[in-house]
Amino acid sequence: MALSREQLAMRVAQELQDGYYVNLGIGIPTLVANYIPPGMDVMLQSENGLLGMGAFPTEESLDADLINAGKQTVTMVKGASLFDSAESFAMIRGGHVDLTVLGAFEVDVEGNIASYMIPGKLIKGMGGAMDLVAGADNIIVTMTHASKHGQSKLLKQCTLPLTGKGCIKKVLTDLAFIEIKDGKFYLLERAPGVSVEEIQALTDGELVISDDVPEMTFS
Amino acid sequence: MALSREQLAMRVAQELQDGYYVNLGIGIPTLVANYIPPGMDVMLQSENGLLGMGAFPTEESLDADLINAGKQTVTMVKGASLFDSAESFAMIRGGHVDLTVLGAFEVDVEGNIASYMIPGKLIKGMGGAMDLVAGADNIIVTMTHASKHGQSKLLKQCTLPLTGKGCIKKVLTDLAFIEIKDGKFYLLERAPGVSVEEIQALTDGELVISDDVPEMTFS
Amino acid sequence: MSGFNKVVGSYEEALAGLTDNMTVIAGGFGLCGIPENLIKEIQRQKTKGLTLVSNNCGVDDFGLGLLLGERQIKKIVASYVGENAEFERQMMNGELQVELTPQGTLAEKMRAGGAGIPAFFTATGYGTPVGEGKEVREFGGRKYILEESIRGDFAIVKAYKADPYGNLIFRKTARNFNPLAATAGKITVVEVEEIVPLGSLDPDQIHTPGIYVDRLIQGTFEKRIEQRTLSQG
Amino acid sequence: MSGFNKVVGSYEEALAGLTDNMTVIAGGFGLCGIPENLIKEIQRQKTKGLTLVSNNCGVDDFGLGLLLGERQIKKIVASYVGENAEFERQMMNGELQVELTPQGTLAEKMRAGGAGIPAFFTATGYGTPVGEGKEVREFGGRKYILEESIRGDFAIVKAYKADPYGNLIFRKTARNFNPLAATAGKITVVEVEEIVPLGSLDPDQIHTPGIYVDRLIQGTFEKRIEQRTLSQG
Repeated sequence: MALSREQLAMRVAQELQDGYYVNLGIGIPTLVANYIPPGMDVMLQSENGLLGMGAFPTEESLDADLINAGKQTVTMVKGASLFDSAESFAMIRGGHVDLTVLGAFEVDVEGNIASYMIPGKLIKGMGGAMDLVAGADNIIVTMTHASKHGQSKLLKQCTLPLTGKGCIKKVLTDLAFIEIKDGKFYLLERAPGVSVEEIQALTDGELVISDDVPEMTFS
Repeated sequence: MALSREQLAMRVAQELQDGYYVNLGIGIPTLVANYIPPGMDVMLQSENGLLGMGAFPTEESLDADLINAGKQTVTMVKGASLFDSAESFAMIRGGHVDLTVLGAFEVDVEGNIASYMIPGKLIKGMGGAMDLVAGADNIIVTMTHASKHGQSKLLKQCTLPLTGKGCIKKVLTDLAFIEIKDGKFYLLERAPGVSVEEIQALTDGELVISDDVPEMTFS
Repeated sequence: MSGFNKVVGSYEEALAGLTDNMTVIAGGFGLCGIPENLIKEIQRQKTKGLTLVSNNCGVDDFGLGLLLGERQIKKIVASYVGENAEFERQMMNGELQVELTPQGTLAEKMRAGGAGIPAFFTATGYGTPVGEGKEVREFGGRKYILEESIRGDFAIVKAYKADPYGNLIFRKTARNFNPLAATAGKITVVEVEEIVPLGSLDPDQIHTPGIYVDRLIQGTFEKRIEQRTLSQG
Repeated sequence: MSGFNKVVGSYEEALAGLTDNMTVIAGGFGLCGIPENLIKEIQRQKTKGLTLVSNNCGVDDFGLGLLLGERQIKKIVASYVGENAEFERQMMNGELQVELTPQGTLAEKMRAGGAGIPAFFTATGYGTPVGEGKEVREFGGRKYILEESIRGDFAIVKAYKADPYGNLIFRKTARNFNPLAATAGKITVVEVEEIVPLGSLDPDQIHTPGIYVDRLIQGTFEKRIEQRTLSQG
């Protein structure tokens, strides 16, 4: 069965390591914060100028001057730091953030990503997404494997304007965990109960399937 | 008579305005701070990361962590700020400093300046001088008009390696105050008791002399 | 009175000299840390044809959205403009030019403008619509595009505290683009919650030295919250 | 123990992995704010063939001058190197390579290295020996040269206070190149006067966020003064 939003977040969380500085995009990536394994410390970077983002505030601790990149009110954890937007993107562009998780419309076998613009629809802007994909070595894209109409989002070549070129190496969809390498998709894991054939049928770009593709596990 | 070091500093100080942020180089420029006209506020920028440099400290206020660009212990005035070297040169390179005063070996009619390196002699380095001359609109060079051997330092073309190209507009020597414009030296003022002919004799580059060149005054 | 005293007497005086068709760089992220009263004063002065450089463009009835409502903005340079119905209408109608710029590139363009760096290379935007028409160069096996800096005729900035010399301190994530905008204005105007006496700010803790600030005014702020999210615990 | 605890137990551990022929970026201006104990540890470890990037090179018996004495430095990138007799001797003999770099360009190269900007244009050095062989380009009628960024295998930094996560605060002009060096090391090692408990630094007042810091150690400092100048009043 396709992964739920929560399961996507849980699977991403398994990629975390103690001491990781992590930037989580809006949507499913944000949920990852709820599944940080116990005993593990992770610091969340919010590109509007905060390292060490905490939970949403209470009514009492609500502060208009403390928001995240999604413009939601937040809090800080112990050891947090605040800085300006140039410093924030110096961290991102300079490769100091250990893991970036963000959504996308499409990815392709060359590691290209399209995530910010659908021609003909209203353009809202790329925000920090282009900086994030260009700056990070370690990126996980989370998205559904195919559109509601069954069209693959894992393509030979992206059809939408790109957010970044050749920068994506890992994609977690509701059906599969995939690595991008040498111009191919490598199927690393399947969602529980999802067959290799189902994944193959919904993958447009070349998919490399090993003899034994394990199911994801959620403890 | 040729100006003394103190008179050079006094004449430069006449160019100050209330509210000026000023960077003073090592040597004679440093003395300018002693002649800031009464009732006028000037803030001194020290390129190692201090805006609002004060006098030398007393034995009690001596602080190894508070030095100027000449590595001398200093103090801060009220309203001072501290910052890193990139911020300091952002101020300088971005043209935010109102006046820069520095010494030189040679200047020429194209506004070129040579101040850091004599081939064959030990090279100590340019420090912040190249940044200062490239960043400031308003620079006053202070130096002796000629060498001890009577060789002019105001040249058709600098002979030493340049610190900056086409960036000097004003030179105060021990003999004259000169503006550089359109590939010529314009004689603005004479040192008291120094004749136009004396200045002409010691000026290698083309010197434009108006009918009446006033003497400098020191009140 | 010291030549370093940057305090002006009114918002009108704070924006004196701002005329039609100028470029204005504004601090703020979403509605957080925006110079809300300076924006209202631009609205009141009815200055037209402005180019606004700001990460976002406010909402319909607050922040830079107010200037859209009065059709005072000719062009906006921003990274994300999604929360504004009037914005969409004017953009779709071609009344408003929009230059979308990645958020980090925008921040760096402001910093570079203030720091006298005319252009820099960045990997951000390479191979995307943002990179079209820009020079591409390889360094260490990676491709980068050349981005030019931004300066404004005016910069409008919101800070938390200032001393009369214009030394500024920002608060929490209301800092964002404000210190960068402050460096990049030919005339930089700052509104603050509190002007404190000279000497009461620790020189080690000043975020923006007063050398960047031309005019300073104390205001009162609504500080509207865009996404009021509370924990359910 | 949290994965963010950067505190190490010894200077030896702080510099573990530093090997011959590496590039080391060092904070400090003159003898002010130099990582004096980290330098002594490099001397003790006898690491050779180092490229040092630092505004100055210490004096004969203190700071980076110590490493010159042991002939551990192959090349130095600096803006001013005038206070050191052994330095002169090695340079004149051709034992030491010296790359003179304008002070502001050096600072910006470190910042750019840490910020993922491979190169930038600056007016500094145009038309001078520094500009030779570098690309010249005109922006807005002015000529600029292209300068590339610097990164180090190690950065060695001196700060005033830190929390265990490596959030740093510097003091007065001992800040100088230290925050820039901190961003530009593949491994950044920081020595501080005091490690304070987590949560005791105001997040608004942190100069260098801990994300740039890999290892942290508390030391005692001589803080030698180069030019002890007192007022005669």
